[in-house]
Amino acid sequence: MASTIRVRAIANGDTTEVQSLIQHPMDSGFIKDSKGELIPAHHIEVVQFEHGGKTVFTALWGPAVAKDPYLKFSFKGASKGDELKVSWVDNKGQSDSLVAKVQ
Amino acid sequence: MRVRTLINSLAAVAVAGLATAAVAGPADDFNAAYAEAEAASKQAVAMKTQWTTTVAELAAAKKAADAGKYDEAIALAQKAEALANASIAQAKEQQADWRQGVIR
Amino acid sequence: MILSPDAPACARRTVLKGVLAGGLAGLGLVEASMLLPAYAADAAQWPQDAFKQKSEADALKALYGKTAEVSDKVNLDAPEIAENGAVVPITVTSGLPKVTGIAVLVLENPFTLAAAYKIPEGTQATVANRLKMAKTTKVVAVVESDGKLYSASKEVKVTVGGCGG
Amino acid sequence: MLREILVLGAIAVGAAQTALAADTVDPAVEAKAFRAYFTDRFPKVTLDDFVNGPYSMDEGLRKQWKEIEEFPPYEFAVDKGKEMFATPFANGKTYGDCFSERGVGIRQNYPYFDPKSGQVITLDVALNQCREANGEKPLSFTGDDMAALTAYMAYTSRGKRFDIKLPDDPRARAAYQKGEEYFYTRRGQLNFSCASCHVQSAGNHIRTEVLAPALGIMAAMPIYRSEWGSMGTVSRRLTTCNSQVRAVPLAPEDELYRDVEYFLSYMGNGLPVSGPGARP
Repeated sequence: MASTIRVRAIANGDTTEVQSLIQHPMDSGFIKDSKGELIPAHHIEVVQFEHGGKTVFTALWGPAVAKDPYLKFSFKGASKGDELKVSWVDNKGQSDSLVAKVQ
Repeated sequence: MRVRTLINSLAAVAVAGLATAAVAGPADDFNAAYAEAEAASKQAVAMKTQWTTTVAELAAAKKAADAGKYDEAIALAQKAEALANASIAQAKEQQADWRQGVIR
Repeated sequence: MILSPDAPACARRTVLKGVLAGGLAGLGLVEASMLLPAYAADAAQWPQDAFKQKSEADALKALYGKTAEVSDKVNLDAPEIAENGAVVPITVTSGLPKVTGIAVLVLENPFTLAAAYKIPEGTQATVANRLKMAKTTKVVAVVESDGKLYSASKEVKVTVGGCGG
Repeated sequence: MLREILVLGAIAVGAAQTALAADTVDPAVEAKAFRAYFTDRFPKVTLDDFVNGPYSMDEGLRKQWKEIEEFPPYEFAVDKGKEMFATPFANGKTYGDCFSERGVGIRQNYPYFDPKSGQVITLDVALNQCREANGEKPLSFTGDDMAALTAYMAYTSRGKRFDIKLPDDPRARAAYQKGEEYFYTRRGQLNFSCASCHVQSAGNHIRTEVLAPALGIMAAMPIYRSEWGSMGTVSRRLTTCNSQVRAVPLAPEDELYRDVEYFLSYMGNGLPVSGPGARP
């Protein structure tokens, strides 16, 4: 089974640009299902990116972040071939993680 | 033009239907109105021209009748019938008129 | 790949790690995660209170304990007209020094704070994400720089469904 | 009741009564005119760009689309489709065994007219025929699995140019004409045809959405719609189009829907496959 996480980390000189997409419903808690019942809020709360033993980026998300959430940021100090660790946890305690290689 | 004439006559039928409703038993009147609406609706389905609003009004009519609100139910059934008939008129008209839009 | 079953909401902060480990061992899957059993997003840092606030001021107070001043050094890139309120691309960048945090607020949403980002040293003061907007709304980007808050805002018109596409 | 009916009456009265004889239809000539209509009306849009639908016509939308295409949300569906496509059926065969080129890079040849059944076969129908021939249950034509499979097959065909054949067979000609009639026929309480939105009003805003041009509209299928939050099949698009004008939709992959897909795909011959597409 495929991971819920897709990451592209591309080093350009000293700076690495990271883009990620996570498969997650991000239910807001305000939408009704086909039976007219509210779908309870189900969203990622925290996404962390770690490089070389250091957290390089932390996202804190509420239910207003779009379904299958996307992120883009850049950080310094990584080289091609380095490992970038990505992990998320949601409000139901579900989680996933992945190790990507910087390209 | 044809559609408007048809609709005017339908509206007249609808008003007549409401007038008789006061005299006969309300459940019977509803059943009669509903049967007519259903017949028109079935014809629209067969012609692949049914409108979603016809379906919704029919369902609402049934629901109102089940709740004992016959005046409301009859009005809804008549509305459904008028919508079904308008959709049938639309399909008949389009059998020739669709060609007007074709890009040549 | 969802590793753990639902944990009771009230207890999840403390039981999370245990559930995760149990899920992994029990199911015996996930080669990637097996390589780094100690690495997991830390749920405890989620600012629950800030995400419950219904105004810009209350959300910023809960999140940072202060108020923001408008600055032209905060750049908020948002569409004038959102193609769909379910997915609105928003980018925040800033040329301010010593940036430690970025937050995005959608004022007309039921809860104002949409997302907050922690920016450690060495990470650039820029983030792109996609947010949901309930209706036409003012969007506010807030940047924490050298202990102070600076903001920029923009109005985004939100579409309603129709026969588009 | 009166208000709604009067709306319909007014629209009907507005329509002219000219009926043209169309016994001498030449589809090749029609396709040329169809294309010219759009290229004349949108001189700034390059022909190939029409497959990008509303994004070819609106700067603001195009920018958002490009941002979304940087990491498109349909990647998950394409990956799922790829996995499904490669996974053997219970009998050991795979989808690839049912198609030429093992199913890779063939989207541009669908739909086609099948002389055996005398009907139009869309890619979605061909996939279910493949399943049934191998003892598997058919998939829902509007469901996520079918959307994922067709998304993958479109993805492997990107850039290939549509090559829809109209064989010299009266049944094929009839299918084309029925599709054309369906496309131009007004329906639903709003009294809209497919053409009302996607020919006459293409590029216009409805509220703040931009209507896609009919030229090349099939090239982006299946589409990930932000409104749906998921990938949707051609059937899902057609049935929701019908509902939006308040017409009760036909059954997915009804003969008429297949005919309209045949007609529209023929109109878009020569345009590149751009599917799977991302749309508002």
